[in-house]
This record gives sequence, C-alpha cells and structure tokens, in this order.
Amino acid sequence: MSFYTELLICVLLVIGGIFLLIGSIGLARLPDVFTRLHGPTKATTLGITGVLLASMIYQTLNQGHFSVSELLITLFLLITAPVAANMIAKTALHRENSAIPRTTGLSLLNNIRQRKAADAKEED
Amino acid sequence: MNTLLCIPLLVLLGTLVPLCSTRYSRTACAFLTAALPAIALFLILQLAPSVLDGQRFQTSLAWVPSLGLNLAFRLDGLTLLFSILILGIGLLVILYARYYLSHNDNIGKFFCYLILFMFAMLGVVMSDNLIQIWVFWELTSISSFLLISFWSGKSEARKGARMALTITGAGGLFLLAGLLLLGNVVGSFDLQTVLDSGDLIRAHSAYPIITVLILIGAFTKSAQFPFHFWLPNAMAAPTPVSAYLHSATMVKAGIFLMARFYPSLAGTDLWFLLVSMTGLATFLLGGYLALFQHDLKGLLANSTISHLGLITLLLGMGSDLALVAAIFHIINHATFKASLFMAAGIIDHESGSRDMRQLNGLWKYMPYTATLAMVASSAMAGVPLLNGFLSKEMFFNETLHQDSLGSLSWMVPVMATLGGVLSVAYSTRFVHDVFFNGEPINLPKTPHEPPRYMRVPVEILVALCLLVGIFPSWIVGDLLHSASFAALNASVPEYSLAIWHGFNIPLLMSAIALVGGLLVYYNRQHLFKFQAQFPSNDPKVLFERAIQQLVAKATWFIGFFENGSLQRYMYFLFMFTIVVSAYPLLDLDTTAGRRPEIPLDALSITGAVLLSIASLATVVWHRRRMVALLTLSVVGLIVTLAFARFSAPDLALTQLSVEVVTIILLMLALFFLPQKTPKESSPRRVVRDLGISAMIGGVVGTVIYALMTRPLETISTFFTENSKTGGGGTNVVNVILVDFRGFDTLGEITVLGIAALGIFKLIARMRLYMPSSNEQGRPWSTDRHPLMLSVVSQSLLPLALLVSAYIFLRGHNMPGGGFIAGLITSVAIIQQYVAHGVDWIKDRLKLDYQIMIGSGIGIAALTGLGSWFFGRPFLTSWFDYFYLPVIGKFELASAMLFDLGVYLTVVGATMLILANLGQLTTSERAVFEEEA
Amino acid sequence: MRFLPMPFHSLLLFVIWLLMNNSISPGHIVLALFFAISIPLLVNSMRSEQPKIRKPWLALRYFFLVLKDILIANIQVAVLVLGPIRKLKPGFVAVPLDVTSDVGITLLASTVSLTPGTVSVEVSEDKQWLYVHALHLDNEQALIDEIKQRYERPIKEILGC
Amino acid sequence: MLSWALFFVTICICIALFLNLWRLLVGPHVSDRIMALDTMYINAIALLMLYGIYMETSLYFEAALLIAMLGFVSTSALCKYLLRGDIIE
Amino acid sequence: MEGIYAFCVGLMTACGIFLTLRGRTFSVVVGLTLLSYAVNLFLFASGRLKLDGAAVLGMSEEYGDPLPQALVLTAIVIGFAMTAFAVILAMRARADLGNDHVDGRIPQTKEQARQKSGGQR
Amino acid sequence: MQHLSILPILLPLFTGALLLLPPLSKTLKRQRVFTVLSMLLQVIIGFTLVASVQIDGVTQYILGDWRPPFGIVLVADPMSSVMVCVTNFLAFGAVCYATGYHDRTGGYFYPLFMFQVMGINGAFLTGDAFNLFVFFEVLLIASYALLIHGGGKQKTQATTHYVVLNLAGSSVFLFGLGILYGTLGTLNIADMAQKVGELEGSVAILAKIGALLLLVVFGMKSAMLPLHFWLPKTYSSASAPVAAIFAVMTKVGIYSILRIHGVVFGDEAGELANIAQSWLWPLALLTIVIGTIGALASPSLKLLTANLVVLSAGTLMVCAAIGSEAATSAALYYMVHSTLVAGGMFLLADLIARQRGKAEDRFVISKKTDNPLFLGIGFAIAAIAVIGMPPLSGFLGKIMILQAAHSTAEQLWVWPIVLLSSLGALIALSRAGTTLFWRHSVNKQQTEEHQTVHIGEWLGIVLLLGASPLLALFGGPVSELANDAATFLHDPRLSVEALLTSPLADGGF
Repeated sequence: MSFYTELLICVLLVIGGIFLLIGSIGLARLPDVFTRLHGPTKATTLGITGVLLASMIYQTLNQGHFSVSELLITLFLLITAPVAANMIAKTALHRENSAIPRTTGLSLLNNIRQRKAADAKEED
Repeated sequence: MNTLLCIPLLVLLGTLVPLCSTRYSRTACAFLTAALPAIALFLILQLAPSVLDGQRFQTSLAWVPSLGLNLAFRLDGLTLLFSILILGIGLLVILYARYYLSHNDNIGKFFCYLILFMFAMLGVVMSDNLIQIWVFWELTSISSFLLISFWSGKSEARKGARMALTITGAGGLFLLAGLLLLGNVVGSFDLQTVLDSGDLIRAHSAYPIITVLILIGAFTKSAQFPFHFWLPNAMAAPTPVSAYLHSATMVKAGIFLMARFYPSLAGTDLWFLLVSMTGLATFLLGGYLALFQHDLKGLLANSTISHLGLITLLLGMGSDLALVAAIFHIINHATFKASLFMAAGIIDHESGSRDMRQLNGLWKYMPYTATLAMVASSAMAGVPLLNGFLSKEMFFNETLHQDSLGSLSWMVPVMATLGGVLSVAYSTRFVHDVFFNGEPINLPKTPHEPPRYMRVPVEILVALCLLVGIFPSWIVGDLLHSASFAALNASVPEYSLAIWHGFNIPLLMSAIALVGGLLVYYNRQHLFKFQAQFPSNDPKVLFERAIQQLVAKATWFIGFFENGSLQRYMYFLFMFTIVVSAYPLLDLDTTAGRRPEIPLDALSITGAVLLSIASLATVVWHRRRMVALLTLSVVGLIVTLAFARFSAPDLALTQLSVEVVTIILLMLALFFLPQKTPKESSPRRVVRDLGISAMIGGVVGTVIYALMTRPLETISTFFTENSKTGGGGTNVVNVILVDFRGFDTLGEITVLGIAALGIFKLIARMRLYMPSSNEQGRPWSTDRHPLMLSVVSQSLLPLALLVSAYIFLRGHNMPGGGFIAGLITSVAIIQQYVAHGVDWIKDRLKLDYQIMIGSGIGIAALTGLGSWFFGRPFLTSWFDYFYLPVIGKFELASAMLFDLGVYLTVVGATMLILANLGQLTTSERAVFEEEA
Repeated sequence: MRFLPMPFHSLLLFVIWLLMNNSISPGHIVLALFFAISIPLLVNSMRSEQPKIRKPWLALRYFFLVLKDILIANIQVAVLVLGPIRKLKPGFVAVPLDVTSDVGITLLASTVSLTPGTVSVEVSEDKQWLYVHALHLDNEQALIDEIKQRYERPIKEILGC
Repeated sequence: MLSWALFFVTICICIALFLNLWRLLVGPHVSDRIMALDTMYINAIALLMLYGIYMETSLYFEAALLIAMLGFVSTSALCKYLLRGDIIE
Repeated sequence: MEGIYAFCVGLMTACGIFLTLRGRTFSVVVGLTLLSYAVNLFLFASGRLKLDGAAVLGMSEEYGDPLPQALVLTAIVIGFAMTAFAVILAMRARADLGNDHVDGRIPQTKEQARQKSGGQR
Repeated sequence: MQHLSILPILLPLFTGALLLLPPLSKTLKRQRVFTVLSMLLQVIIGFTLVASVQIDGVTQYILGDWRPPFGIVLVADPMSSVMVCVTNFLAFGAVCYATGYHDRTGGYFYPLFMFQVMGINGAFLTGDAFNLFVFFEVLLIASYALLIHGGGKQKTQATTHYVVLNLAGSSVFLFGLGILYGTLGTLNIADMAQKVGELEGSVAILAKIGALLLLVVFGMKSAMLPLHFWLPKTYSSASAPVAAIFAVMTKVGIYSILRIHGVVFGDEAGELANIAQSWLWPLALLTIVIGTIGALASPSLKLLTANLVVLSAGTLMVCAAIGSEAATSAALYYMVHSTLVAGGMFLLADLIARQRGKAEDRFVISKKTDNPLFLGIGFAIAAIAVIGMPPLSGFLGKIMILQAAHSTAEQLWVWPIVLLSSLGALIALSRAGTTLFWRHSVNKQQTEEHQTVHIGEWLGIVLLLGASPLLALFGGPVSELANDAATFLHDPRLSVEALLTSPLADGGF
C-alpha cells in the first residue's frame, strides 16, 4: 500500500471521525429538538460516508479485489436519514416539544402541527 | 388347577355374578351370588380333614419376584377356622340380606361389594406372603368403605365410611411399614419363614418398632382402644354388613393378625404389656360404653369392641392356653354376635326403629325372634350351657394364671370380672329393654315377625351357640385344636373343653359377673345419671371436626405460600438459585485462573460503560416505559457490538435482527398495556429485590470470570477441521447449525413455529380496547401513514429482499444464513405494515403464514429425511460441486434446503404474529378506561 | 413490461447485487439477473402507482449536485454546531410546493434534509406546503427560492410532474 | 499512520457514543432520545467498519448493513408508536 | 478484558432479575429480555473470549470456539420466540384480567371467591 | 428398523407440520382422524421401541452421521424407551379424549399437541445436553400454547405465571449449560460423564455450580419444593387433555435429574460424586409434605389432582435422592404408574366437572352426574391407584420405593413421610369422592339433557386408568423392565463407555 493511498484512507477516516463527532456534539449541544435534528442527519451521514469510503478503499487494496459493497450502506443511509429525521420531527411536533423562543416562524408551528396549509387561518 | 388357588379365585369371580344377575329377581340374585362362595366353602371343607390332621397346604405363583411378592396361599388350621367363619357366615348374611334390603336398594351392587369383601377377607387369612396379607388387608378396608357407605345419600353413612376408611387405612399403612421391616429383618416375605424365625426377630434391634407398627395395624382394624371409635359409626351400614363385617369377620382381621404373628412376635414383655393392656382397656371401655347406648346397633357395636378387647387381652397374656381361649372366643363371638346383629336388623326392619327408648315389649309382637335374640344375648353374657360361657370361663381362668403386671397382676382378674359384670349388664339391657319393659313408644311401624327365611340365618347361628355350648369338643374341638396348633406354630398344650370343671375360682367369677351384672342393670339409673354429667362427645363429630381443622390448616398453609403472586414464586426461584450456586462458590480459592487475559482498550471500556449505564437506566426508568425501551435498545446494540468484537459475526447479525423485532413487539405491548406504571414497590421490597439481583449478578459475574480465566479443551477443533470437508461450508458456526447440530436447529424452528401458533391462539380471542391517547393524555396524531415513510419504505422493500437473499445464499460460507435472512425479510415486510397499515397490505400481499410455517418445518425435516434413502441417519448432509459452462463452479448442499425451511418458518412465524396483531387493531377505537 | 414491472429498480438491484458480492463473475451476473427480475415481480403487488423517471441523465446530474451540496452543508453545519450557540437563529419556513407526486415531494424533502442547514419537518395535509426547519435562518425568502430553484425544479423535470 | 488515524477515529466515535448516551439519558423529550438512539446506530456502523479495517477483514460488513437497515426500521417504528400508538394498524 | 466482560454480564443479570421481580408484566418482559442478553453473553463466553478469531475458515489464523456461538444462536432464537409469546401473553392477560399485575392482587371474581370459601364434604 | 429410535420425534413433528398444511388444515374432522391414526402408530412405535431395546440392547441414533461426542445422538436405552412409550400412550389417551369436546375450544389443538409430544419424546431420547435444552423449550412453548387452549381468565393468569417462571428457568438452564460447557468442553451427556471424573480443584467447583443450577431447572420442571408453586394452578386450569399430557412433563424433570445428577454426577464423578443428593433429600421429602398438604387443602378435583402430581413428583425425587439401582428401578415403575393415572384422573375430573353443572369439580353439593357408574368406577380406580392402595399399581410402586429406601440413613424420614402422604391422599380423596358422587342437591326440577360420554372420551379414560390394573397385574415383567433400565443406567460401562467407544460410533449402522 503506497503512502498516498494510506494517506487518503487516513484523511477520509479522520474526516469521517470528526464529522461523526460533530454530529454527536450537535445532538448533545444544540438547544432544542429541531436544531438537534441537523446534527445527526447531516454531519453523521457525512461522517459515516467518510469512514465507509475509507473502508472501501482499504478493503479493496487489502483484499486485492474490488470491494464496493460499502457503497450500499452509504446509499442506504442517504435514503433513510431524511426520513428518520422527518419522523422524529413529526414526533416532536406531535408531542408539542417546544422550539427555543428565538426561532423565527414560530407562528407557523401550530399550522405545522395540524398539518394545515401555511396560509390557513388560525381557528383556535 | 390348584384347589387352593381356586378358592379365592372362585370368590373373586363371584363378585361379577351379582352384577350380571341383578336383573333377575332378588331371590335368584341372592342364590346365584351364593353359589360360588358355597362351592368355595365346599372345597375348603373337602380339604378340612387333612388340615385337621395337622397338614398344611401351600401354593404360590410368582407375581413381582423382585419385591419378594408372590401370589401365595396357604391353608392351615387357623386359616381353616377363619375361612369357614368367613364363608359360612357370609352365606348366611347373603340369605339374610336378600330379605333385609328393600326394593329401592341396588341389591346387585350390594352383593358385589359383599363378595368383594369376602374375597378380601379370605385373602387376608389365606395369604402366605407378608405383602400379600397387606394387599388383602387394605382391600378389606376399601370394600368395607363401599359397604358402609352403601346408603350413600345419608350423611352419616358417608361420614362413618370415611372415618372407618381413614382409621383402618392409616392402620394399614403402619402395618405395611411393620411388615416390610419384618420381611427385611427375616430376609423373606414368605410367611412360614417369618413364623419360623421368631427368635431371630425378637433378638433384632428393630423388633420393638416392628411390633408396635404391626400392632397398630391390628388395633385399628379390631377397633381397639384408642382407635375404637370408628366401629360404632360404621353402624350406618346396612345391618347385614354390620353382622358380617363388624362382628364376625373384618374386625377379627386384627385379631387374626395378632394370632398369625403370635409365634414371631409374641413372647416378650413389650408384646404382653401392649397387647394385654390395650385389650383390657378396650374390654372395659367397650362394656361401659355399651351400657349407655340407646341405639340397638350401637349397643352391639360397643359390646363387640368389648369382646374384641377380651380376645386381645387373651392374646396378650402370653400363655399358650390363653391363645386357645382367644381362638375359642373368636368362634363364639362370631356366632352369637352375628346372630344378635341379625336379630337387631330384624327388629329394625320390622319396627322401623333402633332406638331402645322407643322399642319396648316386642316380645308380644315377635316372640320367636325374641327367643332367638335372648339365647344369643345370654351367650354374650356368658350364661352357662351356651358357648359364651365356655370361652369366658377359659378367659377367667387364664386371667388367674398370668403375671404380666408383676405384683399388680391380681388386678387383671378383678378387671376381667368387672368386664364380665358389664357384659351381663348390657346383655340384660338388650333383652329387657327391647322385649319387655312395657309397650313400644311411637314406632313408625307395627312390629311383626319377619319373613320365614330371614330368620333362618339367625336360627342356624343360635343353634350353633347352643350346640357349642353343650357339646363343645364334639362340635369345635378338632377345629380349635388345629387352629391353635397353626397359630402357635408349635404343639398345643393340654386343655379340656368341658362344660363343668368343678367349683373353682373362674366359676365364682362367672357367678359374680352374672349377679353383679343384673344388679348393675337394675341400678342403671344411677349410672345413667353419673354418665350424663359428662359432655357427650360424639366421636363422629370430633373426628369430622379434626379433619376439617386439618383441611383448614392445610388451606391456610397453602394460601400462605401460594398467594398467587408471581413475584413470590420468582423470589423463591431466585433465592434457591442463589443458595445453590453461591454455596459452592465459597470453596473457590481464587477467582482468576491461569489463562492470560486480553488487554483492555478504550473501545471495550466505552462499550462496557455504555452497557452498564444503559442497563442501569433501564432499571431506574422501568416505570417510564418508553425510555426503558430505548435504553434496552442500546443494551441490545452494545451486545451486538460485543459479539462482533469477540469474533462472532453470526451472533451479531442474529442478535441485531432479533432485537429489532423484539422492540417492535414490545412497542405493541406498550400500546395495549396500561400507559402508566404507578410506583408500587415498598422501599423494603426494593431493597430486598436489589439484594437478590445483586447476589445473582455477583455469582454469575464471578463464575463467568472464573471460567474465562481458565483454559479449556473442547471438542470444537473437530468442527473447524471437518467444516469444509464434511459439511461443505467455511462458516463453521453455520455448518454447526445446519449440519453438525442441525437437529438443534430443527428443534429451534419448531419452537418458533409453535410460538407463532400459540400467539395466534392468544390473539384469536383477545378483546382489547385501544387507548385513544398516549401517556400524556394527548390524542394520537391523525397522520396514519406519513408520506415520506410510505414512499421510501416501498422502495426499500426490494432492496431488503435482495439483502436477505444475499444473506441467505452466503450463509454456509460466510456469516449469515436462513434465520437471519428470514428475519430481514420479516422486518422488511413489517416496515411495510408500519408505513402502509394492515388494510393496504392485506389487499396486496396474499401469503398464508400458517402454511409457510408448516411447510418450513416440513421442508427442513424432509431434508433430514432425505438421507434415509441413502441408508444414512437423519440429517446426514450432502454437498457437491458442479460446473456449468457459463457460471463456473458452484456448490449445492442439502444444508441449503434445510436453511430454506428455516427461512420459511422464520418468515411465517414472525409474520403470523405481527400481521395478526395488526388486524387486532383495525376495529374501531373504543374509548379506553383505565382500571381503578 | 410484464417481466420488468420496475425497470429502474431492476437495474438497481442488479447493480447492488454485484456491489454486495464485490464480484462480476458470470455466476453472480446470472444470480443478479435472477434477482433483478424475480424480486420486482414478487413485490410488484406491494406498490402503489409511481411516476416514471423521464430524464435519467438529469437525474444523475441532480444526484451529483446533491452530493456536492451535502459536503458543503456539512461544513456549514459543523461551523454552526461548534460555534457559539447563542448566535444561532433557527427558524421554520413554509415552502409552497409545485411538485405533486408523492415521490417528488419525498425526493424534495429528502434533499432538503440532506442539504445546507435545513431539515424538512412536515408536509401539509393537502401536499401544498413543505415545512422546513433551518438551523440558521437569515433570509426566509432566499431560502425558499433556493429550494424551489435548485431542487424542486429539477425534480419536477425528472419526474415530469 | 493508519493505526494512528484509526485510534483517533475510535476515540472520536467513543466520545460521540458517550454524547449520544448522554442525550438519550437526559432527553428531555422522547424525540430527543429516539434521535440519540438513531445516531448511536450510525456510530455503531462506523465502529464496525473501523473494526473491519483494524482486523483486516470484511466480515463485519453485513452487520453494518443490517444496523443501517434495522436501525431505520426501529427508528421509524418508535416514531410511529409515538405518533399513532399503534405501529401496525 | 475478561474482568470487565464478566462485570457487564453480572450487571445485566442483576438488572434483568431486578426487573423480573417487579409487579407489572411489562417490567417483567423487559427484565426477561435483559436477562436473556446476559445469558447469551454468558453462554458465549463459556467458550472463552477471542479477538480476531471469527470461525470462518480462511479468514483468520486461529478460530474462536464456534460451538458456543452456535449454541447462543439457537438460544437467541428460542429466547426470541419465548419473549414474543410472553409479550403477547401480557397483552392477553391485560385483555382477560383487566390489568397488568403479576403479583396476584387481582380483584377476585365472584366465582373465585366462592371457590375459595366453598364448603366441603 | 434402523431409524426406529428417531421415529418418536419425527412422527409427531411431521404430523404437526402436515396438520398445518392443506388439505388437513381445512377441517377439524380430518385433523382428528389423522392425529388419532398417527398417535396410534406412535403408540405402536413406542411399544416396538421398548421391545427392540429389550431384544437388541441399547441403540444410539447418530444424527447427521457425526460420531459422538461431536454430533447429537439419540439414546434409546431401557429407561428412555419406556418413558417414550408411556408418553405416547398417555398422548394417545389424551388425544382420544380431546376428540370428544376439547379440540373444538380453540385453534391448532392437534398440531400443538403433536409438537408437545415431540418435545417430550425428544427430551427423553436425546443424549446431548444442549439438545435436551432445545427439546425442553419445544415442550415448554408447546405447553404454553396448549395451556391457553380453551381460554378463560384463570388460564390466562396461570399461563402468565407459568411462562414467566419458565423463562427465568430457561435462563438458569443456559447458565448451567454454559458453565458445564466451560468446564467440560463437551455437550454429549456420556462424554460429560467421562470427563466429570477428571475434574479437580477450582474447575470442579465451577462444574458443581453448573450441575446445581441444572438441578434448579429440573427441580422447577419437576415441581421440587420451593419451585413447585406454579404447578397446582397451572395444571388445574389447563383443559383436560392438556393437563393429562402435562402429567408427564414433571417426569421429564425427574428423568433429567436421574440422567444428569444420577449418572453424570453419580458415583463415578470423582470429586463431584453425588453432589445433588444432599440437596435432593430434604427438598424431596418436603415436596411430598407440601403436596399432601396441598391435596388436603384442595377445593376442587382438578386442583387435588394437580397436588397429587406434586406429591408423586416428590416421591420420585426421593428415589433420585436415594440414587441406588433399586431406587431408580422403583422410580421408573412409579413414574409410569403415576403418569398414566394422573393423566387419567385429569380427564376424569374434566368429565365430572362437565356433568355437575355449576358446581363443576368443586367439592360442594351439586346435581347428580349423568354417568355415575362409569365416573364412579373411574374415580375409584384412580383414587386407589394414586393413594397407593392395593390392588392397583400404586402400591407396588410405593413398596418398591420403601424397599429402596430401606437401610439408607434417611429411612427414618422417608418411610413415615411417604406413608403419611398416602394417608393424606386417602383422606383428601375419600372426602372428594364422597362429595362428588354422593352429595346431591335434592331439587330435580332442572333436568337438563342427559349427557352421554363421547366414545373418544370414554376410550381415553379407559386407556389411561385401565393401565393401572394392568401395571399391577403384570407387575413382575414391568418391574423386571425397570430393573434392567436401572442396571443399565447405573453401570457406567454400559451407559457411558459403550456409547462413546462402540463400533457404531464410526458412523456406520
């Protein structure tokens, strides 16, 4: 394994690791449910992609034949992560978890909760 | 065939005769019933001359040789005597009963029981094997139970029967213990061997126990003090039964037993003291109690107790002559008491009452019966020229020649005389109160003489009383001699059976008894008054109360332990586990063994900490169910990672897929179970439970640590070596699962299939209300099938199926396999359910999960069966490599087919469970009410 | 089309099978073909009607565009997450939808979730509005426009609805 | 270099896992906890891939794939439960 | 490593057992699940721990003991079936008995009450 | 007939699987006929197996052709073959009975019943410790499913307790197995027996814990004292044919104790010889006591029968505690007897309960039964047999046990307790019988339609209870059989070494 490939793997790994960590930091650090959603859906997905790519390259070189199966996991996560985020957000909305007060567009929240159109009038 | 075997066999067959002949007239039934016992009696009488000459017949058939239990019968003098009594009186009773029983009674059933009893009794006396004696002994208890409770509609009959059964049954158990011990001491259960080794037995350390046990058996059966109380209560039986069982035969079984084992057990102070004192006490107590009975049969029953006491006393005196006297009195008592009972039965039958306060002056109505009864009761009282006199003379004589009480031995004759006084007194009362003493009071019927043939048995017996009384040696001399010879198992001492022995002390004692008895009877009012001061303790009530108290105590006790709380049972289980497992651990010196440990690293520590925190959090938050569920998922995830870490990828896969399905199931449960868990464990309970769980956790941790740090040699190298060559796969775990230990897997999928069927059963009848709001009281969201989820799930399904196919196909060589593939398929389908709902799926997916389960198990099993056609045992695997032009080399293995079975079962089972659970909830939502 | 009810999926499955096995040996190609045909046939009944991909090449380009945006998105998010929380100005935005098909909406929502600073939170019941939560919202309208221009338009073109 | 990178990433993921657990434990809402669990699944995938690199084996790929798949199912089911109570209706 | 592993197994066992001793079906089921995790780890470890020894031929130099792994696999599946049954049973119990207690504090129905005090003889 | 010894497992398995598939799954009638026929065949196979073991000696069936101790073997020795035969016979009786009424009260009765039989037979036949666990689970899960058959509150509650306890028990089982594997490195029971003797020191102590944990599990299955509490309620609430087949389940526990603790940890086990005995003695005796007390306290016939099962289990455990050859032989005889009689009694209790109107089987005054003669005779036979009174089979078993206990140090405890338990049973059953059959309410206005005994129900009861007189009559041959079995089990040369070193072990037949 040449130095450069190893370097590439390392870089990918480190990027992956950092983003994974950032995702989790976001999860732990951000103030409300909706902001926390951003960490796992984006940073973590990217992080895992990094690790998977590293693994892919490494395994390909190590085993001597093309190893691309990791792409499958990436694909999978790319498909599912937004849906998971959406479900969690729906849950949070349904259970009336509060967003932090400085959020803009809080007036929309009630409409969102009841899944009404944005221009629908408040009824209650 | 052997005559000796024929005798009991004939009687046994006889039990069926009444059942078959019950449809004919009652007379015909009675005669048919009597036929076989009559033949049996005839056979015995045929053998009698040889027996009287001192011959002994024995026969034996092997039954359970390993126990020393043979079907052995004997006929010696004692047996002969008793057999004649049993069969003879039995025949008379059959005749009597034909008239006694009314049309309402099922006479066939009665005779059946009666003959069964006869068989049992005959068996007791004819047995030549210790265990066999007990077998028949208990049979008498059972048959007497049936007879006593013949009028089962009456509460008295039921209670009396139960009491008799309980007491004699208990005695029987003592007897069994005694007999077994005896047999073990002698080394044989053969009766003759036992009889011949009396010295050995008496010298053995177990002798006292044996004696006591056997005597208790005998005493209970013979209604000896303090077990006497069941006998009067057994009088609820029809009178023929009383006459037969409770005077002539069954109560004599105890006496018989003592006489039978006389050579083996008697001859020690223990025996004398126990037997004679019990006998004396019974003799007096029975006589005394008889005096106060108002019930005719009660009087007779207590007099029977008294006379049985007399015989027992004789047996306990230790002299051979006393034994002769005892046997003589057995004969006499049987004759006069049976006739008395029958007479009492006639009175009862014809007048409708047995109460002596109502029965008066019957002489006028039934003079003939009265005469018979008077003769018989004179015999009971010991009036000269009747048989009772003779044996009583012998008894008095023997009391004078004993020294069982040392210097207090003089008391025995005095007591005996007193007993004689009592027996004269109650006999007088029987005669005077019933047949004279004014007019009958309020009798239900006008008394009259019984049918002709109902009197015949009484006549015969009374005639015997007279004949024996007058010509003793001519009538019973030989019989008595041979019986005594057999009982003694040695030569019989000289004795004379004459009416007149000259003026001697026994005669004086008899005279005192006669005179005193009359005096007592005339002054009975004083005695009655005296007796009235005591609270009347009906033994029946006492006994019932005792039993009921026993039951109440038992109920309380059981209720105390089995309080219906699962926690209690779990507590017992875990406590027991702790005790059992921690105790040996105390002996373990060092926990750590010699095997080098794997060094720690950050990852493992992280895993361990996460696992610990998550587990603890599950415990702490178990009342916040949703959170507990999430922490549980974390635990599952870490366990999965642990499996992966310690080189078990298959396990990781399985654990993971199982966990998801479990969580989904738990969520379903969460939905239907009450949404809140109130805090309900007391702090003490919590501390206790913490203690228990900590202890078990500690033990488990210690043990596994100790195990892991010790080297181990296992059979596993075989698997790794043979996996490829023998099983055709490189994934050893999978090869073990589908090949080496495929049978386990077959069982495992069966479990899964059964679980699904069982769950289906559970769901089929379930009526659950769905909560309309969550634990916060918030109504559910109206968005049944979120848009993004449904769209994406649809696209994921083919992908998931592909993955499951991939996992399935590579299972044999790489981590994976049918089970995991099955779970993935199931989870993918479940995801569709989650995203689209049951109704949507139902129209689109038409799979019969039940058939999937059945065929899955079937395919797996059939795969195993396939090897039969190659002459190999079940589940022998087969694999081979093939070449196809384009594709190249590939492998086919029977294990794949097996795995297909696994796959089908898993999918079928999981889906059967989940799909049906889903259907459960498609009905309309009722408002749910939380229980108070 | 009876044997290939879902051509796109079939292709995907075919590729994925080979991906998973890391192999393009003839045996695996045969297997991949088998699954690519059989699985769609199996699950065909389990699908609701879905629009076809009209412009595959545009789809591919869109895919890479999203990939690039994901990268950028993450760096932005990283900065925001690690930066001072107080300066964060989260907000909800309602995006009016032009795409009508479920698939289209889902695709758009997913893209929004994966790309800079936004997560799609909810779709209104009449499917006219997509509610989006932004981690840091400076200009509402700009965000709406960007979403509509950058993502919704290509999706509409690809799916034709 | 690779081992160093591996070590670094492992530490990162360990910290991430702890953070996830922390979020899972403190909540405050169930949605937060589910999110934390979901993130944990993804971190676990990364961990498995790392382990695969470290052990020079691809044996753990399937496990990672399964976590990805099943983690999603589990998350969506959990959310569905919170939304509708009945996950299969 | 062995020590920490053993500690975790012990702790999980303890947690599981504590939960099974609670008075509600749900806690009991969760406890049993936890307990079965612990059991699986225990059984697995009875073949001793091994790093880098997956029992796939050709993938490693030394193999861990594959037999306990196979046993654990069977145990997992069986445990799954059992847990599933227990879960549904808990629901059924709720449906039939109206509550989720397991501690026997069930309001007695008339029939049961009569049965308990029922006269004898 | 080389496959004879696996048939008792395969036949019910296939029957069960086929019953799930069309065309059999379509109507109950087909299922009924098929199951009865299959069961009849199984009975025949059971007897054939006993006979073949008697004639040809012990056979071991090497599954998958992997020689022991590596693969799983089934061992058909005299003991297991007899137990299999008893199980099949009992199951046949129960199935016959079920055709009358009970198969209609819920779904999947026959398939589940077949799986239950399979599990029990497997547990008896297997020669592998982990496979024993698997079959335990098969029989357990089937029993859970069968227990709820018919439905009702009581069943649900009893099942909940039963299931949770047994789940905990299964965990303990696995702990025990793990320890044994971790110390012995093998799973084949015969191989274990060989290796146990070589253990010493700390490893021996660990193995001891494993063995004792197994004792806990088997104790729970066989209703040993502190672990028996689930039994009375569970058995009494099960529907009749299920309760009948349950009668053999406690025996599986006893059998396993005899197998594992009597043989593997028997006299030859070196440091670990007879470790279970000191625990078994007091517990067995106390089990008898509590069974007797429970019998006395029982307010209904089913509960009474269930408590009698506890009592008989205690008696059997005494045999296991004695551990001698005579005791094992006695245990086998008593096991056969008590299984069949208890099974018959459960069936009878159900019939009685169904004929007594609202009173069911409780000991209260009630209407008269419709078939007093049949039920009465049946009850008498069952009662006499179960008390251990002559002339039915119970007394032979009891005497054998007493004799086996003779001249042991604990004789002073065993004899009184065993005998007094008989007395307790006598009291309880005489009260039960007199009340059930003889205390009638007078009012005869409500004359419901006269119930007749269905032919299947009749046959089931006659088969099971009729076995008792036969067992007594042929006490000689049966006890010889039991002696053979005991001899085999206690002779390590026969039971252990032969199974590992026989020429059969090379895979050929």
